[in-house]
Amino acid sequence: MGASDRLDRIRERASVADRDADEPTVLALVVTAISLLLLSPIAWVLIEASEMPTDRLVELVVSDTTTTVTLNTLVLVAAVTAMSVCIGVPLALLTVQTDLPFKRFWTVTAALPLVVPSYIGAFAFVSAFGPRGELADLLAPLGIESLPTIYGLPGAVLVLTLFTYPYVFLTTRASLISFDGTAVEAARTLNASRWDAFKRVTLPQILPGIAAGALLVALYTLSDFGTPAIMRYDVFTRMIFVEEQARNLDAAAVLSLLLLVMAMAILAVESRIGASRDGAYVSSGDRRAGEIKLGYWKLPAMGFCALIATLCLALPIGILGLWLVRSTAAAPAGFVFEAQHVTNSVTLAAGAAALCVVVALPIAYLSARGDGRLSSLPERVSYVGYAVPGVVIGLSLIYLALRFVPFLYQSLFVLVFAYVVRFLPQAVGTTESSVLQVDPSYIEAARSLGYGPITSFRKVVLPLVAPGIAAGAALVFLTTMKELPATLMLRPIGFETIVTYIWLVRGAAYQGQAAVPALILVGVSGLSMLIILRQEA
Amino acid sequence: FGLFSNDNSNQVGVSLSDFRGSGPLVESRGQPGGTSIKDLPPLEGELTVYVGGGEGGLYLDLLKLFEQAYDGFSVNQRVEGSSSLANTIIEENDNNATRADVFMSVDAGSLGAVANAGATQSLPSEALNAVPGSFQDGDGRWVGFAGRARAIPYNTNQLSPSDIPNKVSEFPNSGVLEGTMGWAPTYGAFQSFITAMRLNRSDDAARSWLESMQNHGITEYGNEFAVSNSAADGELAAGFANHYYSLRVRSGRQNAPLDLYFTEGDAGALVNVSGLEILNGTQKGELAGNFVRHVLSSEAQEFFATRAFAYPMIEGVPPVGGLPRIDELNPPDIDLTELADVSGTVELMRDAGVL
Amino acid sequence: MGTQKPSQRISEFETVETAVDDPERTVLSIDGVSKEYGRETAVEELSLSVKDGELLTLLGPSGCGKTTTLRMIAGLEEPSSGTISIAGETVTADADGPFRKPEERDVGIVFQDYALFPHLTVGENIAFGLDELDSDETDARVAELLELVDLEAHEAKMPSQLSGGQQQRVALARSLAPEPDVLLLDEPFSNLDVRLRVEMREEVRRILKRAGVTAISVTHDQEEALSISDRVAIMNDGDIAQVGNPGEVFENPESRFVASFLGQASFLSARVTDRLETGLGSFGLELLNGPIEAYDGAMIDVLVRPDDLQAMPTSEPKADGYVVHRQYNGPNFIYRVELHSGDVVHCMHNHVETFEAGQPVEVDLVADHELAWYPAE
Amino acid sequence: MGTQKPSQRISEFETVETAVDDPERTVLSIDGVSKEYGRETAVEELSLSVKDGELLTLLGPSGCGKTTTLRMIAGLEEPSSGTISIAGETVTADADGPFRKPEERDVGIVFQDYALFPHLTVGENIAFGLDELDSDETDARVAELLELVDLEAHEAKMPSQLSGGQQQRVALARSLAPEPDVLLLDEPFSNLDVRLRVEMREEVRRILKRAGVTAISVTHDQEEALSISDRVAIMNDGDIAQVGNPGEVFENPESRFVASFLGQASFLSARVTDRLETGLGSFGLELLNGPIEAYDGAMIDVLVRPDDLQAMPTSEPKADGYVVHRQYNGPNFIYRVELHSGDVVHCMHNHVETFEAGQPVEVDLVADHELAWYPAE
Ligand SMILES: Nc1ncnc2c1ncn2[C@@H]1O[C@H](COP(=O)(O)OP(=O)(O)OP(=O)(O)O)[C@@H](O)[C@H]1O
Ligand SMILES: Nc1ncnc2c1ncn2[C@@H]1O[C@H](COP(=O)(O)OP(=O)(O)OP(=O)(O)O)[C@@H](O)[C@H]1O
Ligand SMILES: [Mg+2]
Ligand SMILES: [Mg+2]
Repeated sequence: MGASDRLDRIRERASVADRDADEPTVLALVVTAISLLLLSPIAWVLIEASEMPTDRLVELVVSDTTTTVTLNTLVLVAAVTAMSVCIGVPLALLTVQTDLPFKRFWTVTAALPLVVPSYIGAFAFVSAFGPRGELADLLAPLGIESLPTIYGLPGAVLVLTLFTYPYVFLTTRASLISFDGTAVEAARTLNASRWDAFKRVTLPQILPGIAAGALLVALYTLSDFGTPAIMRYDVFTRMIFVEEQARNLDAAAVLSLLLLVMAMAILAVESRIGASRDGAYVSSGDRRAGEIKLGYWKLPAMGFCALIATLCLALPIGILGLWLVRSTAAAPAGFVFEAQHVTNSVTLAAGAAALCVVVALPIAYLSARGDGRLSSLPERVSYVGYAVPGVVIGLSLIYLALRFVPFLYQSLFVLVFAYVVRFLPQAVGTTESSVLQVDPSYIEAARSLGYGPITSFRKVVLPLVAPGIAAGAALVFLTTMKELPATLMLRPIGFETIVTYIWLVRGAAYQGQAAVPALILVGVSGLSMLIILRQEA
Repeated sequence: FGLFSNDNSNQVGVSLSDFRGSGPLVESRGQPGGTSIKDLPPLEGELTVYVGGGEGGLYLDLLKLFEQAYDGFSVNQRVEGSSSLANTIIEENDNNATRADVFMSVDAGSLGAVANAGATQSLPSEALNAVPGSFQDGDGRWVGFAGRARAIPYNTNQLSPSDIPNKVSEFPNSGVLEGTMGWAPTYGAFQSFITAMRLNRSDDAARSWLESMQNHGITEYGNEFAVSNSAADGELAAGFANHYYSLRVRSGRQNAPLDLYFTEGDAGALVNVSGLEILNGTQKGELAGNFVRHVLSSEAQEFFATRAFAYPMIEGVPPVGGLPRIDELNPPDIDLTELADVSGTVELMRDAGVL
Repeated sequence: MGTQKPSQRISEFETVETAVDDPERTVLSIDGVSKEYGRETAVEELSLSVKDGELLTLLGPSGCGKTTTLRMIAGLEEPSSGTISIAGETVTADADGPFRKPEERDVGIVFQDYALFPHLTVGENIAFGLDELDSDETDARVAELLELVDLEAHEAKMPSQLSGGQQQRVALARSLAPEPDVLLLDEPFSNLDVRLRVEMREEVRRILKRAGVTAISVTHDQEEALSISDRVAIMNDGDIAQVGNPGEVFENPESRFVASFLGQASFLSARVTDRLETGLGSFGLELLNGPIEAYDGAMIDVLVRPDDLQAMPTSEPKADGYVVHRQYNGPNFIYRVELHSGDVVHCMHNHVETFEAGQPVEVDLVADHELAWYPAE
Repeated sequence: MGTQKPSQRISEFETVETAVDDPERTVLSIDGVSKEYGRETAVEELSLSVKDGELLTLLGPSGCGKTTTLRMIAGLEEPSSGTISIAGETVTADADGPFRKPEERDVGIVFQDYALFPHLTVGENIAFGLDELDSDETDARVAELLELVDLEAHEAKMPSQLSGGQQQRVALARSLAPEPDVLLLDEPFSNLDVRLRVEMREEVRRILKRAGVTAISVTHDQEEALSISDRVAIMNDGDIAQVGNPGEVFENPESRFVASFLGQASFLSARVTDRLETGLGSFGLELLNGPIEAYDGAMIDVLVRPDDLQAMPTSEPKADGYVVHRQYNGPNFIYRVELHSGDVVHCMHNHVETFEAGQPVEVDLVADHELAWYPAE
């Protein structure tokens, strides 16, 4: 049976299977409660924004800066998203559908850039390609005086693309892996060439997968502050940051709302592409399409993979290595990097990953198995937090925690909650697609064998979606490891992590001291990336 | 250090050399004057300090030294951006949930904001008395412990001091500075500089200065260390930055062609301070007061001078070599607490298209 | 097989009587059940009852509601109206109690696509429903079932390592393990090749009979329905068109629909006078089953199947019609003959005699049983 | 149908001759082709040739390599060794040219699981291969094909909105649209119910013949193979066991395997002397086909099918064996009889006579054709 056909049947049957009177209500209630919690940070934004006098509000919203920066932001988001697709999709195709030599290796190198925090990537790029950077130093004796500047839009796009395209790579890869290859074969027997078949058959069906990755890239770009700041490109998050610095919280809130509007627009665009989720993103086909023989293209293809790996992995790691070697001054006593920092980071990230998984499961389940738009609303809602800059989440949670749960203020609970708000969609996405691949007749079979819905779910569905859950957990884990602004604002007193340490020493211009923790960060996150890739195999 | 070994002093586990930095800029400094920590009551108990400002990380060293000095003293600290922390403190104060005893910030604006929100307690008079009036709050709600002068770092290969006008207002008219300068407008200290310009002159003057600087051609950086570094690299001929960034660049690269120029009597010569305040909700007012006095001790001041290259706040501790003494500088006549009005500045800067 | 004693084999005919307490007891009764999906009615006012130990087959065209019916019995769908009782107890919502969920019914189901749990071994799949037994008992029961379905060697394999036929047997064993009152089989043999299909269906019948399980099996293979069922129910458009034992249904289909669904049915139009006037000549009325008197003078259609007719090559003037199509199916040919009267009939012939298309033929009615008939439409 | 003239219908028999230029021309030839997957050999040294306009059916047990063979013809798999030529041109890699990709061969394929494009409507699916036509021509051709497969009303639907049978017809129309030289059908009717299956297969045959398309169809339904094919190839274990026209293969299966795969075959063991001594008595050697002389004195197995034997109820002393099983299949019963000699045979009987199990019977050989036989194993 064809992939989409199967999927349709699954949806249709599942909506019926879950239709027992009480369970969906319970599930829907739980999910509604979770969604409200997830949206709670927005409450602060609204309260704060409403405190702004109308005249100032109007002035702010229509100011030239707002317009320019909005435009800048949209240009950046569009460019990064487009470039990520241009890099992520070919890499996914190469590593899934061709006879590229050392495929496993290239798969790993293509996915790994995700573990490099983009601000570290940006520093590395500036050190390497900036005026008076390492590259300029290397080239100076050759008489090359100036390099094209990497600051501004091109640099920001380049750096953000290189460190976020793996989202597209991973989701596209997943679509391709579960894509029913017979359709391509059918197309080819109908005289479509490989390229034709790709364009007319594969592409429309993996589009939702590409869109899902592009969505993550777009929202990440929208909410990122560090990279554009380092690359000296003026975007919305910088405006928010400036207002926050100036303690104009009302203005920061208004700007955050504008940012949210952009995020909603992006979500809406993605929904339209993903709406016909008949695609292979969520279904598993019967036969893999035959391998594409690269022939003469093998070398250029490997060159492409190697180039990306060099820029995204070798370069930042090399620069970190240089910092390490060059750091002469011994660290002052206040800057001792301790094993505790690593333990703290890992514990936090693991906690966030675990909680995200628990929270993602009901949302993903409802979205995958529910019928109608309403049941996938919580899934959409989960993306909102992802699009909000960490600073805003931090401010908001300080405000909310102090007022409503003072005993939790400055506790790890609030911090982990912030991570859930920010990174949940990553877990929801992977969980949802693995739930969609579980045939609902398994539940029916279990129930006809005498088990209640919950037991059936635990005994049958859970073990089958476990790999998807693990992948989601790993994604959350590695993004939490990298998260800075909310961590800085919400961590308990005296609680330092790898990234807060890096922030501290960078702030004091002890660049060399940042190298070791940054390398550890990349290493630990790299391990979690291997989990993601292993579950695909 | 015989000076510190008189009998009635308390026993302290650290010596002056632990506080003092090293390197060429610090060589051949004499004994600092002022009150030694040995003459202060010992610090005893646990203190929670919010440390605001990225390079405030440096201050952690000082806290460590105090902990080493007294067995019974320990510090819980939280380092974060100073505005961010000010927001947090105000929020905590509004909810009667103050977590910290002392706020130590690199920027008087943040101190002022917290003070204006009514979140502070009064400081011990010994502390206030040790510091010149212009470097503390008029109402004694905060006190400076290290000065940070605005300065013009310039590349000595490209410019000589005589090329640079002695008023920032003249910069847009200077041919040699055209298209060769850099600034970091998102950085708090720069915004304080603009605030000072507004206070010293007027909003309109500040706005038109910003606009004409842009027309003159200026490169934007993320922070002022980068500005100073670029001036040393020759990427810029000159820039706007706090003075100590240049010293830090030079301490790393001894032969860097970088020097500092100070304008006169205008915002360009603003001396902002890092300061301290005791927070409203603290149960440990006495310990906090004593702590403030420790920060103003001769050892601690020596620390700021030699490690952070800041201007010490007490008489008897000179700044590191090469810097003009603080009384040789000619700062504008403004109340530093008023620097808290950053929001007006930000709006103005946005208006001028800088932000 | 060749080595078993006849006496042993006879028991295959008798198991219904031996394995159940009271073969007359109604185990499953469905009363006026309907199921609507939105505006579409999948099952409409369906009533059916199945006796203890009986094997009933549901036969019907695609989309007629067979699967929906099974799913309602299993509790996987709730009927829009009507009552279902299993072992004397009402399982649909009524005054005495709420809708009984699948896990609260003693009903096993073998899904069309097996639905084996892909993460469990064959043995674990079979043991899945045995939560009330201790582990020794479970092992024993699993071993017993593995033997029953002849998969002893495959206990430790994963479902994906089995062929389709083997998977189907595992699904059967899994659903039999908890000894359900009623077993439902949804097209259990559709994915097997002929040889395996014939073997498996006999095997399943034997297993069911030995276990005394009441079963409803869905199929769209007429031969399968006729050969293994105790009774056959023909469904059409959400309702049961006819139910009865295989011979009854095949020989006396109550409607044209049922007739056309079983065997390669043709209809011979005839006028009733005191005899029956057809395109093949005139016959005595005793040829027909049931009372025909009321139709005196009317047109009726007489059901004739290929084996009821015989075609003989002849020359034009004596011919009843022409051969228009020839279908070879191994033991014989089936010729489609267009009669001069306009009727098209099928005649079966042993394969030694072959006619070419266009051959004029004389067709004889050679039925040795009464023929069913329907008023002309 | 009933209204067509005989003359028109006759053409169904003749289309092979009328629609192709030279029915003797070999369109597809497969020569010593093997396909290995890792260490497993799916197809081994297979040779086969198919003539222009011919409809050949591949019949064989699950996993014997049928799908693999079709895929190699379509160019979806590259053979490990051997040569395939289509329309006189070698399409496997050789001195004259490289391996020809699927899109470079004029081969259409209807996949076992249809492989319709889920994102395209029925009409768009059918039009997929028509990229050389302008839009009017495309529309016209699509309309024509929709009519052919009787789906005019469904042009705008998505595949997921169609029933299984409808999907299959769309797949067929899609592959016919670009008028391929060779059409491959992988179990094209497996998901249809009997009535629809019979209708569809005749329809497809008619379509293929009218278009003069050479076709290879895979099935595991023996009746389908025998009734629609020009020739049947029985595959076993990666190789072709026998190929020939349906009657030839059915009546003279060259091996026990082929025999047991077609019809409900039983084997009667016999000793060859100057006569043939069997559990049913002694017969003249002329009963057998092929020269038997070399086997004088040896044991052979004679192939008997249900319609070759007739069982008569009798009393113990005269009986040849006992009835051990009865299978009803509508027109008749098939009895399984265990002979005293130990052989188990199947006898077909018209359903008016029924025996009970355990009934002693006398079995007569009533075959009207020579019987195939095999040396005893
Ligand atoms: N969940 C559903 N929603 C809407 N219509 C449905 C649903 N399930 C079944 N139907 C419709 O109900 C009718 C009966 O479906 P059912 O699956 O019972 O048929 P079936 O007899 O099992 O057919 P088949 O032989 O093809 O399996 C069909 O018309 C089908 O389209
Ligand atoms: N890609 C593959 N990798 C390994 N083995 C394969 C592959 N494809 C097929 N086989 C094996 O080759 C053999 C022939 O497979 P094929 O699909 O041709 O069988 P088939 O005759 O079409 O069977 P069915 O009737 O079940 O469709 C099988 O044993 C199968 O397991
Ligand atoms: Mg069904
Ligand atoms: Mg196959």
